[in-house]
Amino acid sequence: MANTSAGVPKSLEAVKLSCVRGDRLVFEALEFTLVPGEVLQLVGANGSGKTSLLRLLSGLALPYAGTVRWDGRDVHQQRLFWHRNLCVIGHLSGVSASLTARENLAVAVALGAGGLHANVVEALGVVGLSTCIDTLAARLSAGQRQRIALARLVMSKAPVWLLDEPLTALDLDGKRLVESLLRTHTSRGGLAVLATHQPVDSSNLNVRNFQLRGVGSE
Amino acid sequence: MNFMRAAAAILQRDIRRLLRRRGQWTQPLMFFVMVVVLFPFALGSGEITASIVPAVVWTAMLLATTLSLEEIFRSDFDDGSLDQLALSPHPLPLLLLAKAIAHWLTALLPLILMAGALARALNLAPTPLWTLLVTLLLGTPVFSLVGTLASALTIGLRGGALLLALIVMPLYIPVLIFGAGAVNNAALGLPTSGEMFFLAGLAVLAATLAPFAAAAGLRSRLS
Amino acid sequence: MNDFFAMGGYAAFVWPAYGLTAVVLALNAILPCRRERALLRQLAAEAKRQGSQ
Amino acid sequence: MFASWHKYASLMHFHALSQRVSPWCFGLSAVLFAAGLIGGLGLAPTDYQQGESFRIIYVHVPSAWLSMFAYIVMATAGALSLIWKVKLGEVIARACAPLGASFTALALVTGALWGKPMWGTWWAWDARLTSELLLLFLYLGYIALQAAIDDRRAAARAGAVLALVGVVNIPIIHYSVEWWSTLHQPATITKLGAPSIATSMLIPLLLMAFASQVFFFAVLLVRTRCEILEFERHTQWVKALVGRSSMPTVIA
Repeated sequence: MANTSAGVPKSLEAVKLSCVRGDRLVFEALEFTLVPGEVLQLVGANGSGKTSLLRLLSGLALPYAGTVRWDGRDVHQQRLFWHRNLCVIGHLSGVSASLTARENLAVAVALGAGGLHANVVEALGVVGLSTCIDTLAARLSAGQRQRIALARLVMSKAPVWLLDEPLTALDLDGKRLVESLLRTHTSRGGLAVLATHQPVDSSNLNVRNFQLRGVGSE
Repeated sequence: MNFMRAAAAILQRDIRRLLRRRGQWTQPLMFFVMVVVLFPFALGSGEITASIVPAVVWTAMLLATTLSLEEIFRSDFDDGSLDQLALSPHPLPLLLLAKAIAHWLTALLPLILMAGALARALNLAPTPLWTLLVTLLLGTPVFSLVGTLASALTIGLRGGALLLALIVMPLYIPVLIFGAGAVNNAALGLPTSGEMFFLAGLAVLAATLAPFAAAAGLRSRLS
Repeated sequence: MNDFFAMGGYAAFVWPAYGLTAVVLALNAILPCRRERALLRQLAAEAKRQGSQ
Repeated sequence: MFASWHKYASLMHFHALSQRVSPWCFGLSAVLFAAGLIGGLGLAPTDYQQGESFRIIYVHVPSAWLSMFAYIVMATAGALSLIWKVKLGEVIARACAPLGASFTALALVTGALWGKPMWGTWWAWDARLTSELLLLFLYLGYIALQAAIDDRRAAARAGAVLALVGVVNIPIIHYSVEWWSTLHQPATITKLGAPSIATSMLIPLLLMAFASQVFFFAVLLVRTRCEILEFERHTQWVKALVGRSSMPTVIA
């Protein structure tokens, strides 16, 4: 699914990326290349720039210097096309509290980020929320709201996943759910960048750790 | 055509979300009524109050709008759905136009109806009353569109409400001038077509330019 | 000479206007230059502190 | 030609260029101001209608012109930074705002000082002064937005959007205030901007206008240097520049 016609797999590259937040240099000349089937796990202390890097990769933020390339082309030159190939789980779950799980996912499908196919009920079943499809998200627990966000991964056909702390507020089988989703995603030739504090169990999962040192952090 | 579906989904979501939170869309309404009702107390029940009703109603409308602007992106920013909005492959200006329409329907339309009722209660003559309603219908879309832009620029900033008011004030003044001016002229029996055309022109200008500016503003705030 | 300062009776308006203009021009000239010097000193101190670690 | 222009768009080169040019601008504006003042206060004849109070024109008109000019520079720099991603645009736009705001305030006060002897009140809702007041609010909105956002780059881009929206609104504000003020009181003074003033009065006005313009560029260059240092504090060339300029202290 992610291979180009010429058989050369589409890869995600960060080329000499540097990021400045406020007056602080978060990281400098950061390089990596990710080929399909790989999961890049960002490891680093708080404030070492994991979320900033994910925002740069998603194209929401402009890098201070350097470029993010998908399939060899800068994502900012092809931003709408890039967003079609991208599914992002952000720091916040992106679930509005005064809508039900079904309505939240219906909006996500309509927005079309990450090429979601429309089977909402089935996706909610996979993440174990089939009993509370029509309850307001405000009445659900933080873990259940996070599972609504994970349902977007189930429905997504996008080759690239950017996951910022997907395991927050999740119980043990929630963690296993994320790992199984990553396994099916990478087996289909997808690739993912993951920022997490609890390391993902990497049995039969091609995980590569990427150390983020805070630059100049005393 | 699915970008229309995306816009429709945003419009439906915002309206549904606002209707479920009773307090939210009644706040500007209460504020509007309070401001309009205060003036007669200050002026006494003489003939003067009738002549200043257009100015009071339009000023109260402007202030109530400014109060309601921060809510446009507040909940999206808090729960993270703002990023999902910006990450959509569909054009962001169109989605923000849908948000502006949702704000107009939920926050400003009730105000217009209340303005008509209050103006009638303060015995504004029929012709200026109709002029008031028409100018409000022409002017308030500009409030919503420019308001969405200003709200996008000031997402998540401390002291946002005051900053918002400072940003929108000079942009709202032309609408206030022509809106209140038209009603005052109608009260004097003068023709008001000039002001109406100008208001309509402002509405079209805002409808075409504001969404693109709001999208650029939103992207600059998200990075 | 002093009728020059009387400004035909409008001294109370002309001279404050010119005075205020002089003040605004002076401030606009001095403040940025001073800020630049302060900035250079601050950056130098920062560079020295990072350099000496 | 384009390649060399582009060289100066890079902040480092612009910083060096600005350091060379700004002293000359200050010098030139000082000379022009002196000439303008001598002409305006000394040589220009008394106005038959307004007497000596017309001499305020030599400070009011240049600052009113600069208040508008500064906003246009800000909006164009903003457009450059938003549309063509020119970093220099962000820096110049931020440097421009306080300068423009100070000239707008100056134009308002000198306008009131000029209005008092003629209209008898400090503040008559004259169309020009009212537009100037709203222009001041546009500046204050821009500056408040810059102050509220911590990240300098995001602040510059958000400000660029606001400046572009503002510049679209300036003609709208101007015409609506024009319509509004002529509605309430007939056009009181048309002579203010009338080109028909005597040449002996006009020359000092041109001198003062040109002096203010050069002064504006000089201050803009200095302020832009400050913004460049703030924006690029993490780059090697700033560290090198800072290291060089403070060398004596390090050795001492």
